[in-house]
Amino acid sequence: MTDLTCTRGGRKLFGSFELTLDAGRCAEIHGANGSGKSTLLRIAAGLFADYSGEVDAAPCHYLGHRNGISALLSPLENLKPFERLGPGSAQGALDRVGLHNECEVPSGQLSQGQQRRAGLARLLLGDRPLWLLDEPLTALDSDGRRLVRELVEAHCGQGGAVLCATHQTLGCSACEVRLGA
Amino acid sequence: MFAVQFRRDWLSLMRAKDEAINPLVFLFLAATLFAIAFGGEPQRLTGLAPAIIWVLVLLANLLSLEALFRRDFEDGTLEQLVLLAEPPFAAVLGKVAVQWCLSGVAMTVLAPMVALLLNLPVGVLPALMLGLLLGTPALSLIGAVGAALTVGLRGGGVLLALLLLPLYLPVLVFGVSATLDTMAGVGAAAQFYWLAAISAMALTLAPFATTAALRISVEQS
Amino acid sequence: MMFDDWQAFIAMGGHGLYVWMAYSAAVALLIANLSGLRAERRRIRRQLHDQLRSRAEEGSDASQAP
Amino acid sequence: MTLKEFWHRLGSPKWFYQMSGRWQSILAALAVLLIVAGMIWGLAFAPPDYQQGNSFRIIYVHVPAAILAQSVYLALGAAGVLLLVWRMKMAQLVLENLVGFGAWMTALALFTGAVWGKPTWGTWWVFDGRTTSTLLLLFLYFGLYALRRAIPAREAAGRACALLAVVGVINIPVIKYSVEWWTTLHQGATFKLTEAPAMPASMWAPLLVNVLGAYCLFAANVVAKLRTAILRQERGAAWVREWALRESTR
Amino acid sequence: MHPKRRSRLMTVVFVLTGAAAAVALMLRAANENLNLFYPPDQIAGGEAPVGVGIRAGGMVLEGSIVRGGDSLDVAFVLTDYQGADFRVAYSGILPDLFREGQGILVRGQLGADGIFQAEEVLAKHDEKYMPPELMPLAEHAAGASGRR
Repeated sequence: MTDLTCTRGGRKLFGSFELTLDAGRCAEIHGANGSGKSTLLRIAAGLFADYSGEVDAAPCHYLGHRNGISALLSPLENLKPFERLGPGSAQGALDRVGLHNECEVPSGQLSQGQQRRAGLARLLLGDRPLWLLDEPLTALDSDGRRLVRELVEAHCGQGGAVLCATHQTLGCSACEVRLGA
Repeated sequence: MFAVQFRRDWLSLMRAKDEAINPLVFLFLAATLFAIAFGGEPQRLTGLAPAIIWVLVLLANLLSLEALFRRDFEDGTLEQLVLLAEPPFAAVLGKVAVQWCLSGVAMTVLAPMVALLLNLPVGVLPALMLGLLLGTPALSLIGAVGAALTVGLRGGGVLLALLLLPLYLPVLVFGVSATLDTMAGVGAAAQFYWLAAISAMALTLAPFATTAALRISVEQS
Repeated sequence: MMFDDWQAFIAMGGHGLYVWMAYSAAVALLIANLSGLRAERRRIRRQLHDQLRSRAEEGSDASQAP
Repeated sequence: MTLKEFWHRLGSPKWFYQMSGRWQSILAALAVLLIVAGMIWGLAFAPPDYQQGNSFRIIYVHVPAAILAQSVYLALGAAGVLLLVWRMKMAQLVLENLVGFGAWMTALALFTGAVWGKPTWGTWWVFDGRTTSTLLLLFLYFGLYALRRAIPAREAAGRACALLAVVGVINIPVIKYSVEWWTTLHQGATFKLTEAPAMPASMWAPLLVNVLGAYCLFAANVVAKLRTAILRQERGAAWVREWALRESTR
Repeated sequence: MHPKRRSRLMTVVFVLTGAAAAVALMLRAANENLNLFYPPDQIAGGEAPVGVGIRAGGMVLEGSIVRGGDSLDVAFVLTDYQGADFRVAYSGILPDLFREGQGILVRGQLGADGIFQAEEVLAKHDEKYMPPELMPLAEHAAGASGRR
């Protein structure tokens, strides 16, 4: 993305923002609350269009504040539609994030952290080179945080790129982008 | 995509049955209230019954539309739908189809009972049901546009009614007059054709408008 | 002129009430509309003016710069 | 290429602002002149109707208001298309600022219609085809207004209203047709075996003047609303500051 | 790109099918005579169904109104001034605007004897405006054009 300017609510969030993310790299976006981290990710995902400048993003997975996991459906049912995207089975992805025993339970009965894990499992389905993660560590225990790190490292190792907005560091080798003064 | 979304929403519907049948309960309750309020003179109700039924169906439809996208909006599934769906209108159609099964098909099935409560002659029932079956798709489809626009807004329910009721008017007019004309012994083929035409038009245009509206709503969340 | 005198004009052949009601509503709307536009314009001009002055007080260099 | 350039310019607030100063005063003056002239003409010089007498004179405010009510909605629909497809900034300003004007015009049409209905039909209100569809038009305006108020983000509100306006415009013919067909069943007016004789010139001329005046008012409103909205929107821009400086030194 | 192209094709097919269906249905609806309204020439020509509720219309023929003494019965002839007319029988209160030469809409059934048994009589709103001094002239003009 080059020369990205976005104003929201009459307030300039960031101006002339530039970022190039090569394959195999992970970038962490840091910044104070309200500095535009989430908006930047949403722009990259194509979920927010009120900006000027150029955005050229590869096909991506977006994991926002909200997990995109319907409470009425089990994690497995939630992920089934994403199997169409490419290789990988929903069952395998859920096993990977440690939800092997919970994949048939309606998600509403799972804890916040488990729902977050289900959201992470979606990243493993379909071959999307770019991951956009918005605060992926929220609600996760130390085990979960390690899981995120492993997933990100594995993804980068396979030539994927990760753009991640967070207040904590992921703990893997990542370049740092700062938003807001 | 249509089938995938349909199956998904159908499952959700089955898991939250009690919530889903609320509009049907409303339809029944309101019709009962009318029947009781007119208690002394059921024959006066006969002439009004088609209008009452159709208005109640409209309102019940509004009730169930309000919830059409809300849950998905709140848990972030809607974002994923906007990002994933290919083509997006097929997924929207899948959602609307599930809503229609409830608001259209179920209400059509329920209509005879409501009609008998309201003292509508039995001979008119086929016309009433046919009218509902042909007209309710338009209600669901046009309604989905409004629901997509107002999802996530405070006071969305009243706003939804304000946006949709004027747009519902043609369906109401043709639906009621089809039933009335059948009751009067006049053929009502033209009205049925019109209802079907409006539904076909809504089927062609509304999913695209709904998709656009969903994008707008998702973008501001 | 279709009327013989002012009285007839006001009375409008018995329909005066209705005719004058309609016309006064239209005139009222016209006046309200145009004066509303003017007031809005004046308001924004004052706002801009104030903004400019406060900025000028902050530092005359800033407002001078293009 | 030149057409594209022109298009781009038309969408540029600065260019529009600089061009429109004169248009606005001309249009507003023309509107007042035409409307006042048309009203006096209609009130005092046009002949009364053979059946309705002088209450017929209400036509000179009723019809322009009704025509504007529909024209404004059509304009909103057109602006909606422009905004949704080409993301034209100006279209958003039109959408935001003309809803109120259209709603007031519709209300005026309904009010004068009611006032006219009392002496002619003997009732203030009839659910006749035209009155009903005008009432629905008012509801559509209310819907647009309420939707804009309900959405906090301006850009999103503009696009949502654009979508609603477009949907409304597609729906209006169907609504109008169905309502007119349905209610005239009870009123009786579906068939035209003879063509109604045209109004004599002494009657339609003032009407024409008033309709033209109303359109001028419409245009003046568009221009004026756009100008203030542009100033508000672009208040940070250099040319606005320059303008304000020039104004304040005056 | 293949799935994308396929989905685009699907969209186009979907829209075309839907639009074609809508247009076809509307054309059918237009053919169906929504109002079930029959002008005088169709009734006189025997095109209107007998014994079924229909609507018909025409102008009240001058001098054709026959009122039935004490009762509210009334009979009149509706014509299109072009040679076709039919008789109407009605029992009830006529609208205020009912008069000779007025456009009238009737709802009811056509009897086997060719007499229209009306259940409801509606007067058409008058939509012409005229200064009073022009009245006789206009009436003459209307009569002339009617006889055309």
